Amino acid sequence: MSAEPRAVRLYRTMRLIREFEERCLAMSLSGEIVGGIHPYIGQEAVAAGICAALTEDDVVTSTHRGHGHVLAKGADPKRMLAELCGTTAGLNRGRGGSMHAADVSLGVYGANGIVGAGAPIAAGAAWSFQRRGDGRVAVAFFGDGALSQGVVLEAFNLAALWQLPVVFVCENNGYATSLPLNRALAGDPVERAAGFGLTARAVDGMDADAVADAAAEAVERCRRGGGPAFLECRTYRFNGHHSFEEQVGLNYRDDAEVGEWRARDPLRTQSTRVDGATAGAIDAEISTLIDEAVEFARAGRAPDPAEALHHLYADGTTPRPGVMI
Amino acid sequence: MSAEPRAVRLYRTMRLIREFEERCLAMSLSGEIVGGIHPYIGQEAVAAGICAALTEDDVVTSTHRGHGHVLAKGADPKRMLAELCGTTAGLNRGRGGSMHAADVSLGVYGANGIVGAGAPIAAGAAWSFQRRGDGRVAVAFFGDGALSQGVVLEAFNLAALWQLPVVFVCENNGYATSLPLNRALAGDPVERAAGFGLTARAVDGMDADAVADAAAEAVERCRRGGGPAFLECRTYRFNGHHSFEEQVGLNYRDDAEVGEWRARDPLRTQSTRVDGATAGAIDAEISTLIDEAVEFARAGRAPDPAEALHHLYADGTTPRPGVMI
Amino acid sequence: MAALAYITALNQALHDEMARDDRVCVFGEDVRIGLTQVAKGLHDRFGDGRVVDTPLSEQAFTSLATGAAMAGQRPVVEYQIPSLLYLVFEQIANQAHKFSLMTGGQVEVPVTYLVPGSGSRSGMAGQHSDHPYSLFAHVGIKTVLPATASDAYGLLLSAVRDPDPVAVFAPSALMGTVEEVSGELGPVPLGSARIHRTGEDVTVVATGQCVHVALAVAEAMADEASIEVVDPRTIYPVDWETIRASAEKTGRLVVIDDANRMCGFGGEVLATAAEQFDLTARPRRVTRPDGAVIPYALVLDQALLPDAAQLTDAIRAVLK
Amino acid sequence: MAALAYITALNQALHDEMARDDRVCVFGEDVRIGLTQVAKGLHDRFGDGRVVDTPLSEQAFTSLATGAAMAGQRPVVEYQIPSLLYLVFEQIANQAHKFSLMTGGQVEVPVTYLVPGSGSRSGMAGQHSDHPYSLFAHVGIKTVLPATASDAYGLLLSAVRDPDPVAVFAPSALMGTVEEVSGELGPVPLGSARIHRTGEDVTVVATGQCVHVALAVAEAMADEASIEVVDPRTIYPVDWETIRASAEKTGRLVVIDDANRMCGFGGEVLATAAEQFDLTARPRRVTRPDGAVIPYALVLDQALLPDAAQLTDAIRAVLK
Ligand SMILES: Cc1ncc(C[n+]2csc(CCOP(=O)(O)OP(=O)(O)O)c2C)c(N)n1
Ligand SMILES: Cc1ncc(C[n+]2csc(CCOP(=O)(O)OP(=O)(O)O)c2C)c(N)n1
Ligand SMILES: [Mg+2]
Ligand SMILES: [Mg+2]
Repeated sequence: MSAEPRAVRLYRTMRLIREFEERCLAMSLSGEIVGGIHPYIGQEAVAAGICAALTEDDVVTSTHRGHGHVLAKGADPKRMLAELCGTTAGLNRGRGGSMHAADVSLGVYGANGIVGAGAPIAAGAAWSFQRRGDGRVAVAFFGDGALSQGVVLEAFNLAALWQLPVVFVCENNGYATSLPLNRALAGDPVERAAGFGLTARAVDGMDADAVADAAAEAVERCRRGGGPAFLECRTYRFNGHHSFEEQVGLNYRDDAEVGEWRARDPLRTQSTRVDGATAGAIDAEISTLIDEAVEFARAGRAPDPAEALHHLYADGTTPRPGVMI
Repeated sequence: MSAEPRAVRLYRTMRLIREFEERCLAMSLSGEIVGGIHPYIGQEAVAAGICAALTEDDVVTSTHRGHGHVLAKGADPKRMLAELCGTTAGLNRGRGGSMHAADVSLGVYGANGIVGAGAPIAAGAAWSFQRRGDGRVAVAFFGDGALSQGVVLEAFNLAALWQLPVVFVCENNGYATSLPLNRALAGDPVERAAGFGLTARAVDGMDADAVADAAAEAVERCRRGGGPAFLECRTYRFNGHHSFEEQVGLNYRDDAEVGEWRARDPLRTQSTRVDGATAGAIDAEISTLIDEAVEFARAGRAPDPAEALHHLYADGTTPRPGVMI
Repeated sequence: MAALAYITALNQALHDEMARDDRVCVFGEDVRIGLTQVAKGLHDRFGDGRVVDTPLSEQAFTSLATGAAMAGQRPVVEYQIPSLLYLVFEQIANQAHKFSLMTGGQVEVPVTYLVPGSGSRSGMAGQHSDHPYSLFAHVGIKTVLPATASDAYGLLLSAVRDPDPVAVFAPSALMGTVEEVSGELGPVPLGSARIHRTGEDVTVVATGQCVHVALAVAEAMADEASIEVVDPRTIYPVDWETIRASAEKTGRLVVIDDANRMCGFGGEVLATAAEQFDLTARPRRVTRPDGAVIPYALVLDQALLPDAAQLTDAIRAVLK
Repeated sequence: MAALAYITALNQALHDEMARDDRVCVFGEDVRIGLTQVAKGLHDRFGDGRVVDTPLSEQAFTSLATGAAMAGQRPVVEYQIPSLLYLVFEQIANQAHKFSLMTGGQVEVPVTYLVPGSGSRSGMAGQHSDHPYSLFAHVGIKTVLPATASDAYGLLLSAVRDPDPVAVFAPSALMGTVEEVSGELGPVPLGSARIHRTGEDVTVVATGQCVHVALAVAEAMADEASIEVVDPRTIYPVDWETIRASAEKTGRLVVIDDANRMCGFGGEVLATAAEQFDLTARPRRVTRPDGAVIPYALVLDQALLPDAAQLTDAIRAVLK
């Protein structure tokens, strides 16, 4: 697979995310995925481009809108979908779901339900890498909303101060739920990050090539001990904040704006960089893969309620139950 | 008093703080002030200069090193010292002590034991002033250590975003307890604040005139609706972090450094701006005032232990006691 | 009689109180569009000056509310997730709560913290499903947990009018429920319990959505025992007199409470009963397990929440 | 026999464990100079790579420890004030604690949170005097509260070796105390109580510095009653078997615990006793009042802390 040109690999990853998300969205609306999802559609170039610069040993922390990151880092779509369906074959044995999907064996330290929470965790992994001098890198994904979150700003300072090998990837999709960035942020994301001593730049988040280039540069600098980076990836989510928005309809973005961004579909852009036959083959391959994933997820079994507290403590400490007669 | 030249007023305030602190330090070492204090000696130009730009209607939030701010805002030194001695005649009726001394009637929303905690509280008062359009201003004092505290950075963003009439005054004395700023902060305080869209500048915190000028400018801008400001006041504490340091001796600053800063004593600088006779009269006046304050504080009575939970709830809700037989 | 939805009651309370008292203002994420419905229509009616859409800066806007309260406003702060209260625990427990005592009574901090959607949301998993009101009770924050629409209305009104910080937990499980109410809606005082059903044999103290579980169980067990259902409504301070009177009347006590067992509200009721109530049988509690983290899969989520079967068992145990 | 100071024991445990296990590292404010004594000498011995002086960014460095733990380190994080744990409650309760379950057991988070100087510091007033371990127990964090130097050593060692997050509260009142210890120091397992004094008439469950109050009262009351003093040592998980065995042996139970009353550890012991223990008298607890905020003046501070006189009264009450 690594013999393939980067453009092809990027296309495959993005196509995988797109198909996965479209299927998930449908399964959320039908109730098969109970908590619903935060769809990543439109932002695929970011996950694909960033993760293209990483190896299996590198670590990422993800967000509530995490499917793209988890898949781009290499997680098995079957087990990912099985997780969203709450079955024991899921990545997290059905304990995590969409907002906590993780594959620690691949360095995916999990989606996270709290905005910004992953940034200092990634910095901590990076601290550990720095201490061991093993050249690994950590990446923290987060949205524009996280730029107002104290713990993220604290993490910027620590990372820059200690020159940790961490890349902060801000997926600026313009909104935190209904709040547009200009009513959330005083100043500019890149300037803010630079004010913390981070090497900071903005990149077109709708262009997987551009993201991959910027990521490669930042990641290599980290590996060489050149210190942390901040990348603002300007992107857009094509759908609502959460799958429930498809049902209720909230009115905070105008159609023209959505249309303009949809016209810049990163998947289509990337498809122009791959020859038609290859793209067609990938499309077919992914389509089969996702069909299989759906089948796999549907065939899974629900966990045993008697095991509801399994894994609460790593040493097997057994808590008292809720009723004792 | 307001007919007096500013230089004289600044000198009086600084002399008051200096004498008050020297006496407090002695009383801490002798055990009369039980929890000890964080002495403000060396930083007087900041409190005096900033508060010279404020009226009684303006609000300040202070810090663990708060005596200077409380006095400069006009609190009665007698009742302040009575507070530190834990008597009912204290500003807080003996409930607050050094780290929580407050005189709300003068807009002093309290010293605070948690670093950075006052910044968003000041922003909140400023929000209220803005809403009412009454031209009042809030000032948040905090140390260089607070520049790494998430809630402070969040408050910077909200203040700049909403153009609140708040002035953030960072008293950069170079250390957070034993941690020098260059091992605490990536980048520069003013650039960091500017990265949040705040009008930001540094000023010589050993020069009361310079501080007062900068404060007047920032406060007037706030009053006109021109938005918040950040002032880095470069200063130094002449003594240890806390009075206990006078006893144990911690070794993190070298004597030469302390000596250089002591040579720039802001009180001496200010004394050169006041004619000798006036200064002498003020010195005598303050000396008497502090003697009276000590007498007043010593004469106070300790609160009644039966009233230990008074004021816990504003509506008089009475909590259950610690033992019920 | 009119049907009042729980979520509408919260929204109505804010409308009414904002109209009555100009000092009341609302801070929170997505309050402009009224995402959770609690703030619906407030921005249109009261504007930017009183309904403030906040960036994701929970700590700062929580303390901003404290400062605004000290300067004369009466802020209501909305949080989208119960665990966001962990993020602002310092600002509530160590700042807002302590100013009154620390200043020797110089200042009041009338802020309301409102969580619409506390407890499990079925499929929102570990970080979105806690019910952390016992933490607030422990540190001494006035804490309410309304079980019905009229109580939601009345308790939220009282919370906003209270001179101290008050946390209002509105359980996710109740958001869509409807109560038949008669007469005018009005404030419900903090610290007063509500007896939902009288009975002679067992007292069930039930909180939040568990009130409805208890009422259903009481009905289903009507042949076996006469069950009194008491809702404390305020988790702190507690209306101990009403609870005690009921428990001593029946002589038997079961608590059902959707919080972790260890050091939870259910435990406090049992502890106080042990010290002070005359009972004829051991009391019981039905709670989440110790230290529970709610897993994603629905069957696991539900396995950890107190339910009717457990309550039935507990009631039978105290009747033995 | 050798005299071991409590604070030295904590420091020694860190020295020994860092020497034994290269993965152990320390984060905290002023740890380089060992301001609180807990980290004394560690920086000189283990260097910058393992002893990290942090800026005042409690939230970030707490979660940094989580990330480092997930990547294979075993961080110990020191906090200078108990209430700083409020500031990082999200990072501990909602992140570190939940990863094991949420990931379905994919990852361990072996972090130790160490608070040297919890509880009242006599004159440090409202924001520096809380004793918030019950909050940690409620959410399910393993929580220890050593009462003696040897327990401080042994429990801290076990905390650092534990695969889960553990909070260690070292009461301010004990820092300067000394224990006569014989033999080798070693780990003390989490979840095991220590019977400090055997007796036949009353069981006093005492925590932290209250253990010493209980021992003094037991001695002073020796003519009146034979008092057994049990220290749970671990606030969560609790060694219920030892407590139950003692309480059922004596038939009488009093708890003394320096935390707020409502939903505190003392209440949990009483609640569990009410459900499960066979007692011959009502149990009692001696605690701080509900929702206490410690005032500055010493006489007020002390008035709110559980003391010997209150314990004596409570013991007499259960003996009646
Ligand atoms: C700290 C925190 N505050 C609020 C929420 C509720 N919430 C979930 S996602 C979201 C918006 C996040 O916006 P952004 O960071 O831009 O990410 P996006 O959803 O656009 O991908 C909010 C407010 C949360 N989960 N965590
Ligand atoms: C959030 C927080 N972290 C840590 C402490 C403990 N502490 C008290 S003062 C202090 C240093 C503060 O430094 P700085 O802000 O520069 O103020 P200075 O003492 O220099 O005036 C520390 C670490 C605290 N009170 N609050
Ligand atoms: Mg966004
Ligand atoms: Mg400083």
